[in-house]
Amino acid sequence: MSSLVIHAEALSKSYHHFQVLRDLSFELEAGVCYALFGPNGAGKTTLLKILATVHRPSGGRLMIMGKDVVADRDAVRGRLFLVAHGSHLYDELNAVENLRFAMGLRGLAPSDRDIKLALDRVGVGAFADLKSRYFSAGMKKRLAIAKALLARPPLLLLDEAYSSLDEKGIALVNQVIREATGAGTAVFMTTHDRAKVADVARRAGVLRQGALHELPLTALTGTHELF
Amino acid sequence: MSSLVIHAEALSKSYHHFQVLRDLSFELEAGVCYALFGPNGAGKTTLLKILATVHRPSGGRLMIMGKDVVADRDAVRGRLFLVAHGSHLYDELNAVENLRFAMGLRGLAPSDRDIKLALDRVGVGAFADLKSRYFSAGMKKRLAIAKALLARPPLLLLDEAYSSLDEKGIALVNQVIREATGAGTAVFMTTHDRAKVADVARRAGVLRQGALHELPLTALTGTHELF
Amino acid sequence: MSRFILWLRRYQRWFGLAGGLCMTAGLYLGLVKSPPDYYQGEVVRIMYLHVPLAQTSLFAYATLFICSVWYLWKRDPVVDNAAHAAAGLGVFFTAAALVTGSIWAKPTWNTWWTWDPRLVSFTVLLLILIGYLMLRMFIDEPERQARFAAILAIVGGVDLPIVKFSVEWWRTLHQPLSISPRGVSYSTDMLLPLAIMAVGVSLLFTYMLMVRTQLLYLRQLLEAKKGRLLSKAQL
Amino acid sequence: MSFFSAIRWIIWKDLLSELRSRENFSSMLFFALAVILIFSFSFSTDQEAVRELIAGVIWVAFGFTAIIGLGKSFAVELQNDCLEALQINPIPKGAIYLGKLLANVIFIFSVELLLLPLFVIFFNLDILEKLPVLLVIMIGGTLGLSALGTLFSALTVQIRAREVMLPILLLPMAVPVFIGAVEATRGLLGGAPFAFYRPWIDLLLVFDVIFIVVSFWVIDFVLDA
Amino acid sequence: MSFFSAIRWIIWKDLLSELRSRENFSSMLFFALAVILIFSFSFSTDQEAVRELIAGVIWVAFGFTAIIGLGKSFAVELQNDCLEALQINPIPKGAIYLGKLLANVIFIFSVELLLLPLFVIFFNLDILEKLPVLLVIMIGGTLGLSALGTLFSALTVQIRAREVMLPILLLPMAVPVFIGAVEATRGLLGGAPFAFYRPWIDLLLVFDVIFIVVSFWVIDFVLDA
Ligand code: HEM
Ligand SMILES: Nc1ncnc2c1ncn2[C@@H]1O[C@H](COP(=O)(O)OP(=O)(O)OP(=O)(O)O)[C@@H](O)[C@H]1O
Ligand SMILES: Nc1ncnc2c1ncn2[C@@H]1O[C@H](COP(=O)(O)OP(=O)(O)OP(=O)(O)O)[C@@H](O)[C@H]1O
Ligand SMILES: [Mg+2]
Ligand SMILES: [Mg+2]
Repeated sequence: MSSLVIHAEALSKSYHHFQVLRDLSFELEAGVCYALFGPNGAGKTTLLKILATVHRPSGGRLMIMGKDVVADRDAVRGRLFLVAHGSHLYDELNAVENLRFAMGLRGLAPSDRDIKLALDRVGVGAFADLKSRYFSAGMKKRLAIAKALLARPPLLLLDEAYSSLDEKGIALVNQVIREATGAGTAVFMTTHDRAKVADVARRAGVLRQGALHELPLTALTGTHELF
Repeated sequence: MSSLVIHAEALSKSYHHFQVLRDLSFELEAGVCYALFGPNGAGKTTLLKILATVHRPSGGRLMIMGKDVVADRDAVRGRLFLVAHGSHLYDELNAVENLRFAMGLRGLAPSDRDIKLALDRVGVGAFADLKSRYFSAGMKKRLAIAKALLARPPLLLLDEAYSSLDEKGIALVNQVIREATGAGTAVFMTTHDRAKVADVARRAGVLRQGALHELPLTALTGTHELF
Repeated sequence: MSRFILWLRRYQRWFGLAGGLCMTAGLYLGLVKSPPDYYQGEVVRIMYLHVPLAQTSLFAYATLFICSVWYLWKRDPVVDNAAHAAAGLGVFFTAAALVTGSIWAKPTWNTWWTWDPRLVSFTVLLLILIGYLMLRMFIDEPERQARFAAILAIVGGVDLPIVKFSVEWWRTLHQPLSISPRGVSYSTDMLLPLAIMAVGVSLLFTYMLMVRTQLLYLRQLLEAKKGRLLSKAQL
Repeated sequence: MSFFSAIRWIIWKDLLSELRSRENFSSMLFFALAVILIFSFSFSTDQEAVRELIAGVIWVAFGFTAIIGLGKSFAVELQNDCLEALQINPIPKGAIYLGKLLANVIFIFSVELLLLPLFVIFFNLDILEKLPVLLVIMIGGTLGLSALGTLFSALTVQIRAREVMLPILLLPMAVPVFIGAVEATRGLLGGAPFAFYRPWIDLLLVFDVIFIVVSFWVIDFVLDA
Repeated sequence: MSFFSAIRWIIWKDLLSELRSRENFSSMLFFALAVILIFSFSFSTDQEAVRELIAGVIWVAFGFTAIIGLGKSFAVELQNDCLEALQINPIPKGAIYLGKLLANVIFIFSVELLLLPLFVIFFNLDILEKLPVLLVIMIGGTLGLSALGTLFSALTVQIRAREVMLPILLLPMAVPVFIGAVEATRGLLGGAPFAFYRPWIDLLLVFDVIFIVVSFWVIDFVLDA
């Protein structure tokens, strides 16, 4: 019980009465990477944002690290980190400043060396002083991953984890996930690419018609239709 | 010569003194799908936008369908269609209206049936009346592809063609590319996923340090590093 | 269906009936039986509309304020429907009071409009209410719409007394008003119809509030039905 | 042919979006109301002074209305990079300009029509028999503001401080329009003979033509790389 | 501890971004200039009337300056969905509010300071020995506008017609600030004894406190689902 990071019971979500998620229950343990699949418009992003406490569920109960996300938001928020579609970067700040600010608000104060290491790790070390406004799509994604590296949260949420990354970037994300789960972090991610995630996912599921169905891991290496 | 769709000579592009593309020359024939690879920040999007006449090259000469893109912009523009990162959709218009407007400006007037067919084809037929504001990432991409279907341009440009699409969506894009090239359309696309594009690409290249290197097609099915 | 809505449906007719009766009696007494004013003549009869309408506007804002606090506390969508209804009716009654006041002002003050503190604070009330409805118009998600609207109503509720008092000081500090709305003193044969009208218009407001709350509630139900149909049409 | 059909499509799209969201329209209306209110507050000491300045107040309110509407005009094209799509569409940029201009004039002028009764009530104006000339002045002023404003809207929407750069560029350039409109309105409302303020109306119309022609000519450089 | 450090980080970020782009600052400044210019144009007939209304003109200019700055305040959080990141950061939303409020007051007040000499030049004011009280009035008014404005900026940035809904919501609610500030300024500039306009300054300060407290209390509902 204590190692349960996500515990969702009968979650549901409607956007002005358009019901996207219905009575969705599942659990995620520490140190596990969960890959979520589903057709376009299935509600993957929606679910991820509920887990990230961006949206409030319309019904049901969601506990993260034993805390209720509605009653105990700030405690939950300190324990998770979201890499979303939007890169959460300020155009006018450079890479270093963006990292510093994001960490500062989380109450962390990484040293210059930590920041430099993180930037080098994600391959944008050469652009440390460039305003993030001028970053390409993939470079922004890499910067967002650098934030996750510094934040070291117990729960890491990734939306379309591999999108706009080149092959080295994808390998980097997988490496980051492996290290994180090794250190006990739970990773919950959405993706459309089962081949890439097969390396790292320890569990997988597919979201279909608002319901979550667990998949066998063999489905990731197979080629038959997931949905 | 007459079947040359793209003819670029010594193209270069700088963003305030940061040179992204250097003396890039290449040609693309009608009916061929060209897949462009390259590390994040290599300049793929930049090149695509130059081809699409969004940006003007800083130097060099670019002819599309035998017309100079600088001297003869409008003639060139009628002959190409760009599916970019941004979906080019108006939030307040529904799917049908968005298609109608985009085609109207191109001087086309597709019938209700054509529009319905295109929407069904890309799998958002059920959402024909929904404001595009409420579309998910993948649904927006699909709608952009529906526009390309209706426009039937001689040159189709796709940026990160597969991103945010589910597996059926990817198959759909490949099918669309196959049909288009079959009908003589030249397709120029960027992607990070060589496995997916291997089916349809007839040529491939990698952008590295501002220069374009042609790749053998076998590289697409292999696993060694592209860059 | 919400129990509250069922309750509204059962009792609304009595409010409507009582309001109608009071207003018929009040209008008869006020417009026909009561004497014309010594100074103003027949014009004074517009008072029987203006004063109850103005009072009911304030009543409407009070309702809106209470419902908004209640909503933020309990997050019950029906309470939000009531708040929404109160705001819509509030615009109606406030505008009506403003128009009747203006019509009254033309013969008595010889202008449609003047910079009197009461008029200013009342206009601010109208603007806040319109702003409230516009805010709702620009938010699609019902939950966010309700939440933001409630915040606006609460901040406005804190603001209104300040506006009222500040404009009050504003004028009295410099020059006293030559003609004040309070200058009209009531005689008993005016007070009775006025009181009946006041009760009648408040009851009418309550009745309209009940009906409109149900309407908004039902509209939401309908949207939900439509949404459910759409959710079936997944990709 | 395709030139005019492009104009129609732009107008259709802008009007339809607006009907859906009613954003622009109600915003302009309410903003103009607030401006009138602030004015009245700030200048309440002297009722006579306010009546003297009524033409100015009207045109300041109309000016702000126009700026709101104009700012939105191209700002909606930013969503999902629609501007990029417009730029690379094979239609003459002049058609985009004229379509946007007409849509803007329709929006702004209808809001002004709605504001008119408010001025009548707030400031005790008596304009019934002056209405035809007043409408001409209003259309002239609106067209002049929109002609320049549509161009600047297209320009500012592509730079950083867009919401504020529009008024910054527009207001100084639109000074002749404001002067013409205010003076003509002042003459009309003050009961001067037509011949007296006629030159101001002529000035307005001349500026309208000049601004539209110039903007039509330079819009290519604004909307194209 | 982390509460105050969060406030500091927000201010640091807003100030640094602003130093980089100088967008907000120069826009506010130039926009205020344009407002002053329009005023002078629209009301040029009667120099005496203008002098009477100077306190009003000052506060209309300050008010517009504030609205520009406040609108930007949360709008910058829309880039790359930064607002989403702020919302799910484990800091109290009140800290975000206070950080933004202070950053806004710093911006707006510095622009007002720069505008002051312009008023002196344009309208021949003599304010040297009145400066301390004037600054208090200015800070009081700016704080009042920003207290509400920061809240509404956070709110409107999450809805459709954001640029226009901010003034629409803010202006009516800010009526007491405007009244207090205008009356106090009028009294001060008109040479009235301090005791005479003192109540207006008190009103301003009371209003400031009330609205900061109320906003601080409701900001959670605005920035959190
Ligand atoms: C646009 C014009 C006017 C507006 C907006 C207006 C507004 C109001 C308001 C807000 C009230 C307060 C109701 C309450 O406290 O319950 C009121 C009451 C009243 N008004 Fe007016 N009014 C206007 C014009 C007039 C005129 C012209 C007269 C008469 C000369 C008048 C006479 C009264 C009277 C007698 C009351 C009841 C006062 C009391 O019971 O304390 N009003 N009005
Ligand atoms: N704000 C909103 N209002 C109304 N409907 C919405 C809203 N956001 C999303 N939806 C709808 O909810 C459904 C799920 O959207 P979501 O973004 O979660 O899908 P997704 O699984 O992430 O899809 P994709 O693979 O394309 O990213 C879609 O059908 C979409 O139309
Ligand atoms: N407007 C700009 N100003 C300055 N530099 C820019 C600008 N746009 C892009 N760049 C720089 O140009 C380079 C190429 O960017 P581009 O977006 O073309 O890359 P890309 O190959 O598409 O990368 P990705 O795979 O990440 O999408 C990047 O290093 C980026 O920092
Ligand atoms: Mg998604
Ligand atoms: Mg790219």
